Amino acid sequence: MNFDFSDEAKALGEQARKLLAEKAGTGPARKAMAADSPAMDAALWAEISELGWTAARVPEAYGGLGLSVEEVAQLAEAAGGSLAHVPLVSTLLGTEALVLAGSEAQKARYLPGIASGATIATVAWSEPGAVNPATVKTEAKADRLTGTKQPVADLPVAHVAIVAAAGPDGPQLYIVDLAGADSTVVETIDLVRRHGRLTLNNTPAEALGTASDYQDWLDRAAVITAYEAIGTAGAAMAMTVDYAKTRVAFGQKIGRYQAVKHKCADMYIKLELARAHALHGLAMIGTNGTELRQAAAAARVASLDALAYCAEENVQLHGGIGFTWESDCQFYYRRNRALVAALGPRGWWAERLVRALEQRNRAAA
Amino acid sequence: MNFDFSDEAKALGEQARKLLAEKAGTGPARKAMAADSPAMDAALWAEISELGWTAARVPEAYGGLGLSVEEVAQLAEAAGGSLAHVPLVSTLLGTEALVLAGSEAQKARYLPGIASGATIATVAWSEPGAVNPATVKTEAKADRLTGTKQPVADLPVAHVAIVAAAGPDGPQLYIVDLAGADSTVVETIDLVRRHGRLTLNNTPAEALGTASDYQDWLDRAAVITAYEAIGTAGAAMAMTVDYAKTRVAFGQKIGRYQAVKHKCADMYIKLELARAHALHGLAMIGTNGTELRQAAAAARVASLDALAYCAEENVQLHGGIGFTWESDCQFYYRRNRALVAALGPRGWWAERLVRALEQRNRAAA
Amino acid sequence: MDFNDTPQEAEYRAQVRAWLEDNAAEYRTPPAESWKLPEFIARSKAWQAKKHAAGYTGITWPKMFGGQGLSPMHSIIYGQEESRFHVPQGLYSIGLGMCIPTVFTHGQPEVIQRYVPKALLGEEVWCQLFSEPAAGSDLAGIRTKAVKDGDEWVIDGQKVWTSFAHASDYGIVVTRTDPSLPKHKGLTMFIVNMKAPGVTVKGIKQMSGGSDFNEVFFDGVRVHDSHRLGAVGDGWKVALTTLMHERLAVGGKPRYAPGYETLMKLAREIDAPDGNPAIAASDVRQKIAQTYINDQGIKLTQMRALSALSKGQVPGPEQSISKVVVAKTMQDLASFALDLSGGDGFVAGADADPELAKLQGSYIGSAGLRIAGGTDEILRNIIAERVLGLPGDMRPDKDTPFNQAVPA
Amino acid sequence: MDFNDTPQEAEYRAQVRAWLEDNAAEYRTPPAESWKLPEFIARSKAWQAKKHAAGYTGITWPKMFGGQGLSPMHSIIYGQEESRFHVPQGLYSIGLGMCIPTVFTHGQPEVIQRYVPKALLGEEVWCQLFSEPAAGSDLAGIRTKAVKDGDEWVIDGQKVWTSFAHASDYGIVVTRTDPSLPKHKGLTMFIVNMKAPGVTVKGIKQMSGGSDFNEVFFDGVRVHDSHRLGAVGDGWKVALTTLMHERLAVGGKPRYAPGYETLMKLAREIDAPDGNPAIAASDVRQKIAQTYINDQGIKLTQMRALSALSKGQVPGPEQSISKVVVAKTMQDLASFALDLSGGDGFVAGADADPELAKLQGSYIGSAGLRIAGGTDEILRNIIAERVLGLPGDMRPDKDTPFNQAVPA
Repeated sequence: MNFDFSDEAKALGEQARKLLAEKAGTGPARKAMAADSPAMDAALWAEISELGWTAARVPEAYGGLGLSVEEVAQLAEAAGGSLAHVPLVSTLLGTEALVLAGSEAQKARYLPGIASGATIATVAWSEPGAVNPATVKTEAKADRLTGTKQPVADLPVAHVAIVAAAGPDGPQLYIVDLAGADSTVVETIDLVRRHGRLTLNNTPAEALGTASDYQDWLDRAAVITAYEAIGTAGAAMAMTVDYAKTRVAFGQKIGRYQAVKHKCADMYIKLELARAHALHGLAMIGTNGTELRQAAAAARVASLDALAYCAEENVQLHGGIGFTWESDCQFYYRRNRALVAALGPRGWWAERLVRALEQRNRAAA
Repeated sequence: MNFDFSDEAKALGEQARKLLAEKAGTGPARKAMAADSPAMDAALWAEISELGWTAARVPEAYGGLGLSVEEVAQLAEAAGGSLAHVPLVSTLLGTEALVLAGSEAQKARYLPGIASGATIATVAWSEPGAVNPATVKTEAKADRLTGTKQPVADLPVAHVAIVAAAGPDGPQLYIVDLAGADSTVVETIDLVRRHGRLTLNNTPAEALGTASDYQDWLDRAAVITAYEAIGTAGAAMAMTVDYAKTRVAFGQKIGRYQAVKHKCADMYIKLELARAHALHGLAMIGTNGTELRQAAAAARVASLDALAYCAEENVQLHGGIGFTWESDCQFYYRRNRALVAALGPRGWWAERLVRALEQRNRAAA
Repeated sequence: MDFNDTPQEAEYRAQVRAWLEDNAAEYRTPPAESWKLPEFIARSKAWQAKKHAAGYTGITWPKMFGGQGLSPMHSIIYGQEESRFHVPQGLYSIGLGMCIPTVFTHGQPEVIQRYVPKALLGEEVWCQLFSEPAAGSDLAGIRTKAVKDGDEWVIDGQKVWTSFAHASDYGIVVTRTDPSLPKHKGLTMFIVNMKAPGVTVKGIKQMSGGSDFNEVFFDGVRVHDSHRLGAVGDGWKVALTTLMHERLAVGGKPRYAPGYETLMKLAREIDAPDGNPAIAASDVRQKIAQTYINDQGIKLTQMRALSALSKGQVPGPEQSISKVVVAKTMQDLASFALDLSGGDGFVAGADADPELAKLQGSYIGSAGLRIAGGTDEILRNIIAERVLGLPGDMRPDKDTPFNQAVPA
Repeated sequence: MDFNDTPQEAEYRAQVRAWLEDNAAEYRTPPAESWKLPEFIARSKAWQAKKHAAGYTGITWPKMFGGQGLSPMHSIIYGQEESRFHVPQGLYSIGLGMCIPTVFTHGQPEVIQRYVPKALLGEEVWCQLFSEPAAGSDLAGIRTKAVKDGDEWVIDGQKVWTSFAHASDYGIVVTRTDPSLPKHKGLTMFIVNMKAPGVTVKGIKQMSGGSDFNEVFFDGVRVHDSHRLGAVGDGWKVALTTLMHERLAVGGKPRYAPGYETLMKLAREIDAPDGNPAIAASDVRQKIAQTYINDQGIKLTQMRALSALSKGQVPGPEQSISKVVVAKTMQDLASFALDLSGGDGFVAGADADPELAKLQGSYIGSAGLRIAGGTDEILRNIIAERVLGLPGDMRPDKDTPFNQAVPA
């Protein structure tokens, strides 16, 4: 049995965590929070592009490294843990869609730029009033899209958007070139990551795969964003544990109190469950396994649960200081909401999980 | 504002708790658990009848004391807390149905016997496959009932059953005289309280009020059984708290550990919430208030939540000893399931609560 | 059993209501935009003076200190009626609710004479200086020191979480006057002039972006010994009486916080995963039920306490569950509802949907409410220890001289 | 990444499978009715002898003690394959899993020679005598005493929660040999003959009605000093090595406990409050999802540990979450499902519905599983302290002589 990351993926994750510990983290996030700060850390983007992170998943034929989704997961976890102010996860999600469903021509057009870091991608499914990835209302007619997409992560810096719209067989993905697109900044609860509104008004677009590819991409995106959430949740837990080891009240380190220590244990438990399902998702992607749909949905739900708990109890266990603007707790508390919005809520994914289980049970019967 | 029990009700409750602390409790419950023990404590039943507890709610015209449902609540809580091996709550629930919906003739026939303790009543709504009070399938045709009722609390000792069956306007109550009825003992998870199966095969019965009266009775029954559950939950909490004050581990009373003490605090919190809603229910019954339906449903749900938590964590905080047959923890753990079965599950009552809130909101709009 | 006033209560309520109708007419509707600080202070002072003239200040205080000598029920009735208007609120709640009762309980006669009447009239604003960065839940761990110098004391240190420090004229401050004694023993309380040299007030910005509290720095601030409250070394006991007044304040849900109705309304407009309106989904309905049970359960619990007050009894310990239930229920509701609303609930100001915006505010604010005035964890300790009689946590530093205590 | 065996593992698995096909044929289906104790013991002994002859006992033990000297992965593969048959199970798990490794690690050569081979062959059954009524979670609080008398020790006291004590020939017992030392210091471990005069075994009836454990009373039981395991006073250290072997055992969900599929099946047959099948209700579906996430999450976590073993690494601390998740998930699922099923789930044996009957058993059994082998609370302490590095609870009695410690 080999239910673990490859040594190569682990090494890349190690590199990513090390670099981002140095160049990202809550310090830079605080700078990025300022209203007049740039929408991304361009120097860091250049450095990670140089290191080949955006090229990791791009096939060698298109100037990439042709690595597996395991490497993508490691990068997503590192980005999530460091709150890195770069459009890395958005670009990785867009890349995954192109790799999965793109035609030769589409891959040739976009992937080399992504590999080099020159092209920043994002995905846009959310719409006002559309609360989950299945209910997009943006209309597709003759390769032109009409509708409003918001909030779209990293839209202000992206060059290409992978847009979900109602196609002939249900919702599916389209590619929209953002040069000249009607895009505005949208403020959100997350003050670090930038989001935007993309107004599509008979805007030219190109179908990216089929309605079924959209569903398959959602599975992959759920696994990748699960790792992002695990990274963020893990950082919040580490912050709590550090504080519990040093803060003193009533003559004891607060980590000695079971109310504190058992919450830390629960953070760890929730994170390990999320890690188990997310790894299952990776294994299913890697082996074209039949359990991908259920594994991906379970990873999404478990990682959102872990993140919400870690983010909320991190504030709580810091006490008064944790609720101040100066505290770093708020970054995780706010990012929690960003990651819910990024791919649709817990309830929808739990329903998707149960449907997958029912299907499997029917198939087995 | 006078949101509290009357002094008279409190005095009766005090009397009931005192007597039952002496004559009931886990000691007698353990004896009652033995397979060959009588189906009720006849001596205790005679004593409480003598004291007028069964007469409390019966109007004076029928030989009773004409007291309010507040007194019934006090008795139900005392019975629940002491696990008294008598059909008191069953009889009180039957009495409430007769008082609420009975014709002159019906009251005259049954209430004097109930008041004196000679007549034991029970209510029978549950059926195999019918999981909530709205889905009874027992058929009523020309004042004859056909169907199976189980589990019916205290059926082995009861003389009259208030039976829910599908009437012309939906489910409603009927009176079935149990003399000569086809009634057998049914074993349940609760080893103390006896239950039975009542097989109705074209059995003579008399309609007790209307379908609407059945709904009103459910509200009253929910409040009364909420007090029973509060009594049982309170006894489980008291057992935990006592143990936490005396048991020593790692050189400390275990009550010093926050994992233990915060669970005790949560027991208390859940109990207080249940008490607040149950008292609201009593106030609404007493004043014919418009919020009875929501208050009753909230009392039912909150009291079941409190009981489940207190019963389960009482075992847990006792550790190994709590899981032994010799420990008294099992009485509360098992009774928890009896009280769920007694009037239908949490989910159904939560749904009833929300429907009542929606109705009120519509009325207010 | 009923929810009605007694005849005496009804009479008082009618009198209050009539007075408010005549005198608070300008506050019948909320202000078009929220007042800036100077206007808020000016309006607060004017309103307090008006109330004072009509006999609606210090309702429960002894008459000898300028109060009305009435029951807590009278005070609650006044508050209920006043809350139907949008009068300026909060400036005096700490001062008159906690500081001044401490002053007239523990102060010397001249000090009482000097400060109490002006405070009651609203001319001078007070704040309470207890918490410190290293002494939050563990209040007795304070380090701000006061050293005797002739007839005066010299105070150095830092306080935190002080409401209205920037608007206050005076404050009561707990200091450590003898660090060689165990932590609870070496404390002393003083009245301090907030405009005195050496006092610096700095606003604290919260996670929510608001700034409701301050840090206060003391740098060689001098206080005359006549301004001591209670004996030297009795500061912990004095502080406990102050905090007891805090406990009597009913800690319910913030007035405008979303409740089960919010979710009910939202769920009618949003689709569930199965495409039906979310209000039809049983998990949403269960959440509505649980929210009602918690929020309404606390309201009813407060009515139980009011009933005891109304009968002239002391309320039982039921009240202590209030905040711990309300704050977590707020956070859970907000989190659930924002989840349900997808991207819409994530866009700041919720794209002008006022319900969603309120839920966002509640999601952030509830994180603070779970901490302020006693964390969930401290409150559970209090319930377990004071209500259920369980033993306290191990306190290894309890009997150690403060300056020798080493964290275990 | 894959779930496949390595070539070496696959080869071993094939060999085991072939041997089981040939030798365990009679156990292909479960016994018509469960075996009475004497038959269970006879079958256990016969099966163990067969395994031993074929080289499938002591798989991970050093060869010098009669073992096979193979990796933990080999042992797990054997276990996986054996679990496809209904062979008699459990009689030797404590003895060979925990007692004998302690014997060959800490025993004297003659003792090892005398006991280890017979244990491995299954001729003699062993039990472990650690817990006491006053020493459950706090294992070092044991009071059973051993007093030196010439070359022998005399043991008096009581042990509890001893599995298979009634079927055992020998046991390892922790005793207090010096009560004047702090609690962890004055302990010593011995091998004790369970048939010796003064040993009394009494079954403990559990809440479930079953009787899986025993109390064992020692009344002047004599043990020769040669049967001491480790030095006098080293009993705590020796016990820790025994317990370490326990930790390696994979603590997953009991084999036949209901899971999410049970709820799925039940919910298709039961009506929700709205009259539709409960399987359509979102709260039921959320519970199915949560149960899958917890149970399957633990299975996958165990696979992570197996993968580490398979690579010859030591598994990480992930395993420690297993029981705390599994036991509570069982209780929550059973409670939810029984609620859903109304009166049917309350009638004993669930009126012959095997799924409901299983859920009832699970509701009772899970209450025990949350305690046995470390309570939820102790396990959370272990996770927080050993995995996350948080400081331990205050232990006021840690350094006090055992006979002078007064509970705080």
